[in-house]
Amino acid sequence: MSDFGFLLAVVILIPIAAATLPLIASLRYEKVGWHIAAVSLAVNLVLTAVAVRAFFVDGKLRHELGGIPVPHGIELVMDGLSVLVVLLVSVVALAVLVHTRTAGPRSNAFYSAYLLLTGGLLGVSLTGDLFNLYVFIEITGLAAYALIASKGDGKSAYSALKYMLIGTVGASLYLIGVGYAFIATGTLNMVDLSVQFQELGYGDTLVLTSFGFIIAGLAVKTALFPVHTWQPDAYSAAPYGVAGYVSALVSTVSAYVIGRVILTVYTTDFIAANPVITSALVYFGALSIVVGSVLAVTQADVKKMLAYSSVSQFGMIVAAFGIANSAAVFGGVIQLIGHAIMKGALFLGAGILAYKVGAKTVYDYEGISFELPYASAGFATLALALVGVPPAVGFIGKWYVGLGAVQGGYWIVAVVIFGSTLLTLAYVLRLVDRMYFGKPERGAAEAVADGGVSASTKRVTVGMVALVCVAAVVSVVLGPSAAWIESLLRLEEVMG
Amino acid sequence: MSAMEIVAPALVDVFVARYYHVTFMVLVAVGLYILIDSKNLVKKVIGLNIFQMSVFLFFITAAYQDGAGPALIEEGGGPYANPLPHVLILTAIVVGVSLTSLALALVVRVYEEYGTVHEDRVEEVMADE
Amino acid sequence: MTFALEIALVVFVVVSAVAVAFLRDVLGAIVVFASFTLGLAMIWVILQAPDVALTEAAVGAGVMSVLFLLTVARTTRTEGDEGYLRPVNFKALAIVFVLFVILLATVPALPEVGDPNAPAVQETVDGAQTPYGVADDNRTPYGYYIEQTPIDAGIRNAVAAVLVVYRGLDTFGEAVVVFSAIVGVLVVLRREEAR
Amino acid sequence: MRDRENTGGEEREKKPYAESPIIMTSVRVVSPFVLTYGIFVTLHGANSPGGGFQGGVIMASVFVMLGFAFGIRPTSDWADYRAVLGLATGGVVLFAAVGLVALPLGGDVLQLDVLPIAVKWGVELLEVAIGMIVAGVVTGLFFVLSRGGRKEGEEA
Repeated sequence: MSDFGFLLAVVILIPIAAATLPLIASLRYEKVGWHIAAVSLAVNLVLTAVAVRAFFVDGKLRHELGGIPVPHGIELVMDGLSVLVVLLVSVVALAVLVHTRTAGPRSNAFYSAYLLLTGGLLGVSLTGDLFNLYVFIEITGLAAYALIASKGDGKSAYSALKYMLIGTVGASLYLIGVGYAFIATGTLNMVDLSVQFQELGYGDTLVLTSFGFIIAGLAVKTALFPVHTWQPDAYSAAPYGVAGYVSALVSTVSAYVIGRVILTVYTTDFIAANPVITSALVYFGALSIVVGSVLAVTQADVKKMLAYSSVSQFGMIVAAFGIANSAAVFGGVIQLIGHAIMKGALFLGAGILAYKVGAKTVYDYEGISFELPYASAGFATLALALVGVPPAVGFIGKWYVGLGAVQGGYWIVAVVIFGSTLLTLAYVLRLVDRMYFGKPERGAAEAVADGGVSASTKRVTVGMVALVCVAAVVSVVLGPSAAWIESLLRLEEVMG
Repeated sequence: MSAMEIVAPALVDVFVARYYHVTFMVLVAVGLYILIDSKNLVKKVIGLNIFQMSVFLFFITAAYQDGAGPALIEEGGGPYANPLPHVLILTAIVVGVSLTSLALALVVRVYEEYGTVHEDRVEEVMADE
Repeated sequence: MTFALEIALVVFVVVSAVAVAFLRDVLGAIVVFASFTLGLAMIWVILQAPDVALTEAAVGAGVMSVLFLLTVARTTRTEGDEGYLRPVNFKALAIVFVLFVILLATVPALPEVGDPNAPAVQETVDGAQTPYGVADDNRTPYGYYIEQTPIDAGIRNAVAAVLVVYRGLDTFGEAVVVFSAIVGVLVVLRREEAR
Repeated sequence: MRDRENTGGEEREKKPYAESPIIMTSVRVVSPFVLTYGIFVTLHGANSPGGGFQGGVIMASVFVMLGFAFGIRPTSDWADYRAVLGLATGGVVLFAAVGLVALPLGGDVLQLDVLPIAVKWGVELLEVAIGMIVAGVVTGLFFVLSRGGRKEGEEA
């Protein structure tokens, strides 16, 4: 056990405490929110890196808050399942700032909400207590709704409201599930619950009901089919920077929680003891893969296309956690991280293309690579990585999930993953083909007159383009290093 | 006597003995109904609140035991209601009001942009844009 | 006597909720909702949760009603349709009914109201070992809080002790949620900068 | 786009505020007591029901009463924006600081028995922090929501 456990609490507290500073500063200065966010998130990333290193060296990190022993108090845990998610949140939170520096929004309150969202996401990733998880889910939700609406127009406000209504129902369903778990056991600590559930037996009505409601609530938050409807509207109404941040992290962390709940609270024994529930979960995931891909193919709006593709990707991740063998779980984790990097960067890349030439739909992408070679190269690489072209991370994730599905006897899931890859290829090729082989039919000025965002109000910096290109490189490099990462995570400890 | 006549009263007893749980379920259903049925955005937020608050009943009932007093610890006192669900619900109430305030701010913004808080009309205007 | 009061309150709460569902007038719905909240607060008192009752009355009925009224003042009171009551929406009813039946099916598995043998009100737990090998402590969280509150914190109100001492992170999170609300509202209404 | 179905909101804004001497006087008399009661509830959570959340709301209700008696706009102009903001942010900072100060004192985050004061006072300190946040935020919400979104060209 390492002495660095306290860092887990510190990395949650820093962004939240820092979130007060932009508001205080707004009494004297305008537009200092970005600087405060940058400094505090940079400090946070360093501390996170120390904690992550401690995990790789010594294994699992724990911190009992207030010095109260579990299960009476709340504990924070960093293990093989959460370590990469925590690192991802810290890195992405800092990286997206590069984009919002010039693209905005730039108000101080925006960065307060941004920091609160970061703190909430870290809390969700680290907590080892079911109710504490609910509190952090709600912080995350509140901040995310506000950020989506930060564009300031009616559409973003309405989409955020719809997101909030559905998201709160999801959180409340989760809370009902926690209630059943509490009534059955009298405890809320995840590890203690797993012990008590084992005593009660995995066929107990209350245990089964709690599982059903918790997973249903989290599925709403993750935007699985058929409760995905809020997500495309919310992503497409948000500013590009927010869409990048939210798409990279918010659903990702909810999907991570599904994995956490299945593996730590209910354990693989529960999954094995209830084949009907398990296969229902897996097939729901598979259905999401199909529907998400099909809807993505039919979209002309690039933001919506990317959003529906997330529905499909998260279907795969949830199916992987439902299969719950070691290959599938590792595939799920890799896909969580890979999807976050790729999808976040794709939104930011789409933002650059929209700022520069007003490209918003597939048709606007004709010949765009000739005007914006670097951003287009990054965007195209990320898109192909998303399809799962080897050796990119998208391929590795799908490979492991498919392998796990076959090992677990879910042949259909493997087939569905292959089929959806073809569909993904179809819509990505449609884009890439236009970008590189299409003729630019109209100039930038025309696009602006068409209602695009004018280049003069939204400047594109070298940093913004570089960010997309770096993400593209990372998404390619992560793939071949998967075996090495697997050895670092020690997921077998999480799976018991 | 048929099996039905034996089982039915027993089953009624099962539900009567859990009247708060049944109430929670009815209120969850009503809250969700308001949320789905209402076209007025303010009423949707009210429905959301009823939905959330009914969950509180589930927790507070779980904390109670016969003859219990509130969790104010006395020498030799007891039994007490479990303070843990009370704390959880205190938190949940505050979460609920925070969500409500943000939801209402969003409703105000929607009204300022579209001049209506009627769901269908907002979507009509949005489709025209 | 108490039981009769309880039943009256339960009926009152359910009727209020149903009334909200069918009232067209938003202002009326808000007023009925406030009474719904007060009904719940009285149920909390009966269920020996005075802290929750006080909060529900102050936050639920008080703050929430003021915020709703302000919103109606800034927007509009009518739904824009004719009539006093809304018609029954059978599609919504069907969806809700499914959820209701699922929930109702779990009722026999739940402990009775006030059951002293319910797991949630046991002071100790036998058999199951506690996590991380705390071997000599077989107390449940409930038993721990009841016993330790006067010793650890030197106070009587176990709710306050759990709130601050034992589950401080929840409470911090709760405070942050409140703070997020004002940040969110400032972002949404674009009133971020100082006057 | 602005096909308002009801212009009542606009009209109500323009209508001069109806002042009632009875309400104004009673609010003037009652509000100090309500404020005191709010502080009392905040500080008496340790041994009886109550605490920061309830007390904070009661303190904020003073501003709500003043708003209804003297008009929301004059009240929000009178109340110092910095004080309201300071209460909310100060509470969060105080809570986080109490949580973190345990670390250099050799405890875990949010541990109260390592502080140089009795745990009881640590509890009270955090209740006060909560009371500050709730009072500040609820007051702020009341003022901000009553003004609605910022119009083009309007001062923030």
